[in-house]
Amino acid sequence: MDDLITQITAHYNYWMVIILMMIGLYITISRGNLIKKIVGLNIFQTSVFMFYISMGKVTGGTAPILTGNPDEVYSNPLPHVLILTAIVVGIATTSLALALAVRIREAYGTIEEDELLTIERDAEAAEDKI
Amino acid sequence: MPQFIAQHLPILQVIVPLIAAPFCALISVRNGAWWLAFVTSLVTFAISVLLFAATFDGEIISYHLGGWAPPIGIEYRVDMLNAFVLTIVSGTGVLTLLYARASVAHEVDAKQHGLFYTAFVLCLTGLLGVTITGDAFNVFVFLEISSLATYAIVASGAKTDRRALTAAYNYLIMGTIGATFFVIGLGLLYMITGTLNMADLAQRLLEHGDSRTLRMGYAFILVGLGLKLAMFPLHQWLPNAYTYAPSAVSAFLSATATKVAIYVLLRFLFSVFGFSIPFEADILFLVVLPLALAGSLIGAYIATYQDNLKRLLAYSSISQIGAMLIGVSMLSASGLMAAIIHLFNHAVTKASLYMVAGAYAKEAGTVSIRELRGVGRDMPFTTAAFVVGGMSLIGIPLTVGFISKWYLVEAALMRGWWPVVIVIVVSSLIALIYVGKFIEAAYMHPAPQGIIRREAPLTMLIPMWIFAGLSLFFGINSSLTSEAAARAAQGLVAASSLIWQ
Amino acid sequence: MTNYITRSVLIVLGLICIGLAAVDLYVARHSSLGFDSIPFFYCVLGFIAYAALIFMAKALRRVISRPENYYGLQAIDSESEAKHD
Amino acid sequence: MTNLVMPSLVYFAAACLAPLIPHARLRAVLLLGVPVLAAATFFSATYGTSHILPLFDTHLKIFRLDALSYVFALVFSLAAFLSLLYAAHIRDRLEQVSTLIYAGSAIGAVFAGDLVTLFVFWEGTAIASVFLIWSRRTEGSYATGLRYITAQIASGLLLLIGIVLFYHDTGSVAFERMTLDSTATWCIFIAFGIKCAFPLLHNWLQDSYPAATLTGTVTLSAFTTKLAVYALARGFAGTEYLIYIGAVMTLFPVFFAAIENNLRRVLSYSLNNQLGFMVVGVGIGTPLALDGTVAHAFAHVIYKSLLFMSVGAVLYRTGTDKASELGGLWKSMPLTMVLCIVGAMSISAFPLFSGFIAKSLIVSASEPYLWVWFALMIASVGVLEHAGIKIPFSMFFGHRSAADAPKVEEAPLHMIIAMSFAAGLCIAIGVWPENLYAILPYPVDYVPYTTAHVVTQLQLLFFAILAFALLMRFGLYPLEYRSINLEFDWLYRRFLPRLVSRLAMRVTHAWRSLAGRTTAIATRILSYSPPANSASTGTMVLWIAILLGIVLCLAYL
Repeated sequence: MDDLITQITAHYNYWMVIILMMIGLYITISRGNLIKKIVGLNIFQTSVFMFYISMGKVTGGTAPILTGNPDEVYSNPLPHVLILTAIVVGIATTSLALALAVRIREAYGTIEEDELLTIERDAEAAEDKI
Repeated sequence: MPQFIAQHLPILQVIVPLIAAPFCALISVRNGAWWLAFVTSLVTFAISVLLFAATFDGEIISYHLGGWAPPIGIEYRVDMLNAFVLTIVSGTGVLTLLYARASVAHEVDAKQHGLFYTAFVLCLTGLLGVTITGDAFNVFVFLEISSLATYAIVASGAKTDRRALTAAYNYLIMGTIGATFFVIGLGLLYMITGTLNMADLAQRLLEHGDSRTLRMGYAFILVGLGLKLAMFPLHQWLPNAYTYAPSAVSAFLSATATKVAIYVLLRFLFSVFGFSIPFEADILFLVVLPLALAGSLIGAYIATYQDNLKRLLAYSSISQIGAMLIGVSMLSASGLMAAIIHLFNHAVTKASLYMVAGAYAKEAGTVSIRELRGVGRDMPFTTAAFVVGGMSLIGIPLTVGFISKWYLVEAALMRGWWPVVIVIVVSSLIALIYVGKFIEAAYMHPAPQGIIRREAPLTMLIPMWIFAGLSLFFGINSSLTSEAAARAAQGLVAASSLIWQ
Repeated sequence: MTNYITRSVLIVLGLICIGLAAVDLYVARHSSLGFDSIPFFYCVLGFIAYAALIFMAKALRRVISRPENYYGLQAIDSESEAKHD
Repeated sequence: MTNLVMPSLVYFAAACLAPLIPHARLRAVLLLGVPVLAAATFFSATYGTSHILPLFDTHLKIFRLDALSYVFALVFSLAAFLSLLYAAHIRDRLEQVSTLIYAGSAIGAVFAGDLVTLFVFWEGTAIASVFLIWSRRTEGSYATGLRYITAQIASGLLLLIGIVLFYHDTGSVAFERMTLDSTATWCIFIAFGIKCAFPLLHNWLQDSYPAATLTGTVTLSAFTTKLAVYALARGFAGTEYLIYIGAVMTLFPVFFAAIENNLRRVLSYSLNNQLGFMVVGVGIGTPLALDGTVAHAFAHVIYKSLLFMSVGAVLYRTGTDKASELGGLWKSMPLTMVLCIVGAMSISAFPLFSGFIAKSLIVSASEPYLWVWFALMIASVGVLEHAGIKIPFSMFFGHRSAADAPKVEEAPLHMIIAMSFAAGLCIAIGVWPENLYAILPYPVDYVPYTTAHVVTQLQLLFFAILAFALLMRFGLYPLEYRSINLEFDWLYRRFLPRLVSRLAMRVTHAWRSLAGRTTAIATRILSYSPPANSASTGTMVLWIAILLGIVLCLAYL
């Protein structure tokens, strides 16, 4: 039992990441509103950012700035830097997705996926009948 | 050629289109954006041809970004395989841009042309970057550059059909999840190796041996890339995206985007993971092979039901991607060679076919097969190009499709996989049905009343027929492509730690 | 008139056959088969084979004959002849 | 030899250019030049192989001219010329183009030095020829054309599979003599067999040839099956199975032909029977037998065209090709009658006609196989019955007197010319056989005109005619009435579809009574169309999650 608890607590950051990731994916799957889907996607991506950042953390390490002390323990800066790039990508994705949502709203008058699907399937059925 | 340029070819391959892209949006001269994009693509094509020539004899070019040596700095690494893919991507870029001028003018609003070509060139940049880089995280960044640009250019088809918007949205959600999976996989690999340089990764993974983290990383990367390359059943974003995107975009993407994703998959499977641990090959055999077989049959089967020509071609693409994955999952030098040569052959064929569809969209105003009845008489050259491409999809001799099918069947026979051979043959037969369906409509039926259709303009016909001609030329004389594919396959084989029969 | 022609054709034919049968006696055959040198072998063969063939075909027709529209629109048999221009 | 233009290319170029000529009559006249021009490219060329292309690890030999391919290409050129001349009144560009592509492909296939090239032209003949059927433009011809092309594509597919396997086994795609010792060669053999209308694989022939346009049938009769004979002669000469297959092929069609009402179908059965002679010749495989096969194919293409042309001419004038509707036309179409009888006498192998000097070679070669020789003898009588007597008799005399027959004009001039040309060739070959013998693949020292041979042949034929006359006289000869005859194709045209639909009904019925509640689901499954329409994002993401789960589980195992 103790083992299990240690297992869970020692890797609590990964559990957080997994929970966040599942929440994000679940929202993307279950919500019909396009904006909510984008939010879900954001949560999903955030979990990955957390994953990278916590991965680079070294217990007791400080920020990776040269202090002159040779015994100083640093956190690994590379994952942090990488995730900066990923965040930029994430922002770009979100903004593009939001822009698309706006355009969809303009073109269809709705951003509810079930309504969009009804409209599109009607259009397909009409094409099939011509 | 000045020594300086020769030394920096690998970075120029990416940097030239990257710098040119924003200027496309800024130029206000009429057609200026197109000209700039076209010239840029010409330059990138020239560079990739030079790289292809430099690596053809087996040399590997390693370029250190900013002078930082790998594994610390980012490395651009060009060998036979990615020089081959680079040439496909940039060559397709040149021809689709040539084609795009007339086609895009018809399908996209004039005031959006600047942004459209910006996104197009960015997409080209991303695809070239993915292919050329030797750094795993760099792959992700370029993958996202190309994907984001792709979503935008797919959505620009909204002028013809608003469904382009929802298609782009779906593509975005799916693509982002795929890319994020890929990043998760990279993170897991980084956790156990502490490096992101591919060559270094491979080395350290080999030393590291088996672990759960590695297995998870493998699974995430496989699924993430499977999504990007539209592996069945992760293909659902593809049909709508290719159907409603502007035709030039469909032609470009079908020839490049999924192909580059397959290249990345090959690179990771063979060069990075290298099959040093049995589970890697097992998963390929247990998951990818059945899915590839199912994809090649179901994709073709669904295609036979389509009335929209572009959607028909999209499902046919899913079927052909299945064929490539069959070649990959054979895990033999000959299977790999079949996959690589099919990658090229399918790019050429599909590009010409989408160009045909685009010509119909422009001149006949429809891509519905039913409404295109009798089009063979009104647009003889365009429809003839379709016949050539269609024959190649079926795999009739003297077309590149036959060469691919031949190597694929040969590779399957070498492994003694009879059921696979049957699946390949059956999916070709189904291709016969859907290609035949269109050809019958185009030639055997009279045109609907009161419709005027003229032959497509030369700027569309020329690139279309260059692709169609290539699919005939390399179908008759396949020595160059098969040699390149064989060498690329040998390179991958040598990099992996599988014991080859 | 017709009867006359028919009869004369039959007579001529009969004469030819008698002539050919007569020649048979004077022609030496040396084929590798051997048994065909039996007198009138080919005459008998031709006559019997023909008659047998006709009777067997007639019997066959009893079994397999069907109306022209048997296969419906899937066949050309019941179509009125298309115009040939 | 080195810089030879490929004859098939001449046809293809003409097929591309011909539709551009606006004036129909001019077009028809110019088309006549195509076979002549194409034949001129190889007529006096020296034997050899050229147009070699690299493919995979081997080479394609696109053009191989030797004694065997020379004869077949020559007779195909002749047939193409005759068909185009006979079809000079046709305005339909589609039919003209497909005739050219068809003939060009057949000639290309004959010159193919490797199996891949052979396959390309093989499929070319299949695809081009179906348009000759569809050109009739009726519902029935459309359905028939589909059945025809299915058989042809099946043949092509088997050939392709065979080639791939053959390459896999031997590393070569050269088209040389093969032995039936592997799946590969069996596939190729059956592919040839379908085109050659082997027994039980033959139905496409009798089904489709009467369905083509009247000019199309003439063209069809010349190429496809003779190409198959050529391929067998090249690839499988001396294969013993072929002797027995051929013997069956000569025999069974004669019974069906005797009671068939549609005269073009009678000729199709006759074609099948004649192919049997050639297949026997290939199977025996001695130089004499092979020479016989080639000579017979050569003579056959001409007289069978002539017969189809004469039936076509009658069809053109009267609008029907059914024996029950015809008769007594000798007065209104005397020239056609004479020419038809020349064809009939040729196919029945009367001395001084081409059939005699060709068939004799095969019959003599078959003497070591007693029963086969006997079968060929009976089949010869059968040929006389359906092609020699029934065809001219039912059209020009038959149950109707000249007075009752509809008053129609003589066949058009170009048809008469085409038929006369063919008839002239039949007689010329029959009278001067040495010219044909000179171009056969092996040296011939065979003398067809010996007293014994002429006499026995005449005895056989005249006593058969006597039997006919007596049967006629006593009213025992079967009169034709409007009907069709069931054939082996009943199995797949009637029995199997019915069986399947019955089974499907049974299954559905059982299913429904078994579980009333699942009926709704069953109907939904049955009416399921592939999910081609837009899927929701949620579904797509769910698939990713599922697949990831599977891969993760597998990775952990």
